[in-house]
Amino acid sequence: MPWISPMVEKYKSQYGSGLDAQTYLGQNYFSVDHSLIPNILRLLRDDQQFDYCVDITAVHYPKREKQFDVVWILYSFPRNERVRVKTQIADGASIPSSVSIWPTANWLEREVYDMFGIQFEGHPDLKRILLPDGWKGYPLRKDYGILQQDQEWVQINLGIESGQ
Amino acid sequence: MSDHNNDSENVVSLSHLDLETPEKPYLDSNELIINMGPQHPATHGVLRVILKLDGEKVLGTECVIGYLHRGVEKIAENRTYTMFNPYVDRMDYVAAVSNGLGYCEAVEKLLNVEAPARAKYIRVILTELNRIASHQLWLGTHALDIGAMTPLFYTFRDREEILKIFEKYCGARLTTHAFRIGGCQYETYAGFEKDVKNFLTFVKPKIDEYEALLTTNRIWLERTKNVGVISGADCIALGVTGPVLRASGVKWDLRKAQPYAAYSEFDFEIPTGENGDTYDRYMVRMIEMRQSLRIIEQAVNGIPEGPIMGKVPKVIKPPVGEIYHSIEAPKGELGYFIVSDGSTQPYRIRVRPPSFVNLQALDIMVRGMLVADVVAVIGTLDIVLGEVDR
Amino acid sequence: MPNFIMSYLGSTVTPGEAGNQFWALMYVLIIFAGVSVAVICMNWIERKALAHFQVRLGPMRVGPHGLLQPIADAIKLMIKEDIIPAEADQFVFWIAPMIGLLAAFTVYTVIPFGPSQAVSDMNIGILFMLGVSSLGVLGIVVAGWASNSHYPLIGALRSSAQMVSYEVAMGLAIVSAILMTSMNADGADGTLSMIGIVRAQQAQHVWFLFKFFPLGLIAFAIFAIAMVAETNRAPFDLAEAESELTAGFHTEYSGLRWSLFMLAEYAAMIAVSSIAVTLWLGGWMRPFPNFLHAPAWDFIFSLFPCLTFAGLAAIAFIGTARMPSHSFFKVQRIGLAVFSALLGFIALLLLVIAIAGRSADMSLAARFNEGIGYVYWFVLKVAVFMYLFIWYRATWPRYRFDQLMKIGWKVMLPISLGVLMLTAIVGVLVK
Amino acid sequence: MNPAMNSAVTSTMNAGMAPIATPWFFYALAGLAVASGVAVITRRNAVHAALALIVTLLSVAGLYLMLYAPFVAGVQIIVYAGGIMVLFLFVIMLVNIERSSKERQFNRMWPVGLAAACALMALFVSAFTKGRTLFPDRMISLPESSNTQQIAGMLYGEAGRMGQYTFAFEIASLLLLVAILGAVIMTKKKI
Repeated sequence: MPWISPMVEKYKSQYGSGLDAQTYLGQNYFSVDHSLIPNILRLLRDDQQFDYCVDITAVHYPKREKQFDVVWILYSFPRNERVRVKTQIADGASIPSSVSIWPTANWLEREVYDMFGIQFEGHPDLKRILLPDGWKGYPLRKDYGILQQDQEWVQINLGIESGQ
Repeated sequence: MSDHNNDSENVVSLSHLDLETPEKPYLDSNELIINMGPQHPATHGVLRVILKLDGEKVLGTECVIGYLHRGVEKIAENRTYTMFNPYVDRMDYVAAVSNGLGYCEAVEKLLNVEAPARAKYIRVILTELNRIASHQLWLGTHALDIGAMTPLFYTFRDREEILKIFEKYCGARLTTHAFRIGGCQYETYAGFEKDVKNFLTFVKPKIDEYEALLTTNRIWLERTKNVGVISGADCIALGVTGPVLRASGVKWDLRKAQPYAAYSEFDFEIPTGENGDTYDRYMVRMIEMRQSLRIIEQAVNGIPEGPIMGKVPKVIKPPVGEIYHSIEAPKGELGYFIVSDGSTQPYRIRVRPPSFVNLQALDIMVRGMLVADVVAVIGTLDIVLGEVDR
Repeated sequence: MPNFIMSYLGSTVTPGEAGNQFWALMYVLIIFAGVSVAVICMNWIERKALAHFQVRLGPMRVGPHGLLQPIADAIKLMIKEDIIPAEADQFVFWIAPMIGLLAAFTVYTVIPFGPSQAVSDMNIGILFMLGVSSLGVLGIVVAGWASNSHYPLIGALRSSAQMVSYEVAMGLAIVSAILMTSMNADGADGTLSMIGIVRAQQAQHVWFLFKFFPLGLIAFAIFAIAMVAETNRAPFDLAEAESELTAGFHTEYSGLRWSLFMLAEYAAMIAVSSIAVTLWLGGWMRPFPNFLHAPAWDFIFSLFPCLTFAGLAAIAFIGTARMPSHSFFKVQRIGLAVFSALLGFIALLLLVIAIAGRSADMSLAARFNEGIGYVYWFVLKVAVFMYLFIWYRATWPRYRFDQLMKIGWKVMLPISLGVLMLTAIVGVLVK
Repeated sequence: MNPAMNSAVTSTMNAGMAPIATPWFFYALAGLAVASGVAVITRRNAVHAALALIVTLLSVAGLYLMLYAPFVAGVQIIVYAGGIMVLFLFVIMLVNIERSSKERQFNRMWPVGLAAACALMALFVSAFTKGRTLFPDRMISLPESSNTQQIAGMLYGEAGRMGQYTFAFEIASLLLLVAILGAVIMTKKKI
């Protein structure tokens, strides 16, 4: 259902179409156009005191033309309140990194890149964090099979025929 | 990992935290790149830290993780909600019960279902017992890393009692899988309250024993005071939570800030430290252990009668939507972001691991410290690699 | 030949000094065997005591209560393959443990177990001891270098820096003890010889620990701390800080070569604590020698060795009784019973000597009783120090390297200098 | 070290002093010193050279013992073998030798070195041939008090009056202090 609050009114007036606020089971979240990303986050951190970026993650919807949902989960210590910011980007598109806003985003964005292949511009050193560097393919995409492995990497590095 | 260049110069740069770089020494000492490799006694699991050293001083670190990556989130997309429950225990295998609690409560929130009062009380008792066990394991290994061998044996002897209670209750000692979505699986066995009460009286003097051995130990103070200092602001900026955050002076605990599972009915304090060094984190965790005892005492005395399982359909098909729910795990804020598409299998489960985010702060805390302190700081961060790599 | 052997028993001078080569060699062999046995017992005691500190039992499987465990370890180490790293420096790799052992054992030529029970009494006893123990550092440095890899090199550098800096503090503490030897009533000159030092304590009717009350104690404390650091033990065991540098300088060693390092370490521990006993705790003197001087007291004190062995026999006997009577334990029960019988027999023998040797005449039994008394008290005091070493290891965490050096140079050195000056001033005032 | 000298030594030995100075002890120690001295120069590996130097120093300490100067022997072991040689090894280990050994021979001063060696050789030969005249056959007077007292007397003076060398001794210690301070300042680094 739509989420009505003074903060939302202010941002709606400011950004109009590019932003809409929902609430589900008592948890409020913004769905934002990916062009607004860096400054909406900065605004939330500076004006609304959402100083703690709990988590950054992504969800893959292969059927939609803008396949990825990138989600920021924020929390404000002074106001003891949580909010989520969601944006949709197409496969292969890149999104400005929020490391300059919250340093914790460094590893969180690296993991999203590692798992989904979403590029983050302006990230200090965007490379894989969990998987080995030479690994090809992004596991958490829906089209990446549960048993699938990067055969070539396995053969070169581990010297065995296949991981299975 | 073959082409991972060893002398990776791009050390994690957190420039905005304006760290003064050490001014150029007179003699240009040769910088040493040392691998505190995956097989190292003090890295609490399979973690590789690449240290850039100038003599003994640490100039910068870079953590190489992923050795224990099992792709839990990918597996989640191919399991039903109930089938995924045991996987959750394998992430932070030291505090498995709180993982289970977090997951079950998240799904209950998705289903808009409330666990019955008795189930909530049982959950609080087991989670707090698990917190004490996790802190005991932390104390043992942390003291061993700094050189004191004896606490390890004391803590493991006392932890054994907790594991016995878990075994009697749900058959498993470590990865307990004691909770189900909607409540608890098993009714408490006959002597449960008596066992827990005996445990409370048994462990209270034991914690004083640890304190007697370490708190006023001259060398312990020397090795932990002003080591791995991190300020409250840096903690918040880096998303560090749990005892590390509280030791830096930020009085924030999810059990009080956003109470869940009957925590609102117990009174307990949240310990905080002043200058966020290893000694404060040690004190915060010791006080937390005592507070957990208080909670368990209140919970055991006030446990209500009644059903232990809420009205949950046989086959769990939550409505379309997404929720984020987090609890206070022993290491910090453990969050579950579940996206459901209405089918019996979750569309996406994202686990927010406290150890993974806390480990990111290692680089700041260790800069300018000596090699011996890197070991102490990894110990005090209390990271479990199962949770870091998922 | 017999008088050649008997000649020594009467003499009151150490064989080395009396030019009696045969007995000097005998003493060298006795001390070498004695120290090796002491090292083996020390190994067992350390593991059991450490275990009981830590709420566990320690080795119980090999022999009754793990008594044969050290022997099993020794055999294992001998059988184990002796790996030499690839481009390691063969010769230097081989000689490093030898230097360590040489340094640890040559100190014993100077240590006085009794007025005439020492290999030889050099008139620069203490100086010789300091010199040789500084050679021990070389063994470690060279071992670190020969292993040709990162961690042993850093470990060797660290431990040698530590030993060099604590040697200074140790030396100064010793100087203040020697200063006290020259302050005896009859104005005799001070002496460096170890037996001379104990004689000085005897003459001054006081252990140097209690002389000029706070000063002796402070010097002793400085030495006690420096000796722990000198042997890389307990709170100062930077070299083998497992959590950082795997195992320090002897990482690459294995099998017998590694056990030589362990032997050298324990021997150095015993040597250093026996020096502390000689200098501050009145070497072989029994407690209250002048205060309780009546012959009755002498007799009671001479009974102590027999009482200790009787006590040990009793413990072993109770151990046998309490051992479960299951057939598995049959061999262990017999083993423990034999062991307790052996201890009982020694206790009996000591009792007989004590009674026979009561008369003050120079009969063989009396001299024997006296000799046993000296050695017993000396070894008892050293044992107390050994227990302290284990106690430290159980309770203290490890110092960081820079803290260790800070204490060595900024705390120990000034205090020992201060104590030296104060002793000198008080000595001049008192005389 | 002709036999006459040796008999003089043994005959005037008083009860307290055991006869250490048997001739073959001297030859063994001297031979060891010379052999390890040569080894120091010839070994390619720096650590081997350092170990050989230590053996030389220890054998010289043994010679001091034979001359009834135990104090000097003790100090020799402590200062040289125990202290300085450890620092030598430190330097060898810290400066990685492979780099320095590869560098080309950078000075071409070998003729000067050869000349100095020949001069030294001439000196030794003359000393050896003249032998007796240079060193009159004095009876070694055995020191009545122990060697340490003698040194103390000379350095610090006995019974109140100044020893001959007290002033020089203090100056030397000042010199060392200056050297230490210089070293510290040169390597001053923000630790």
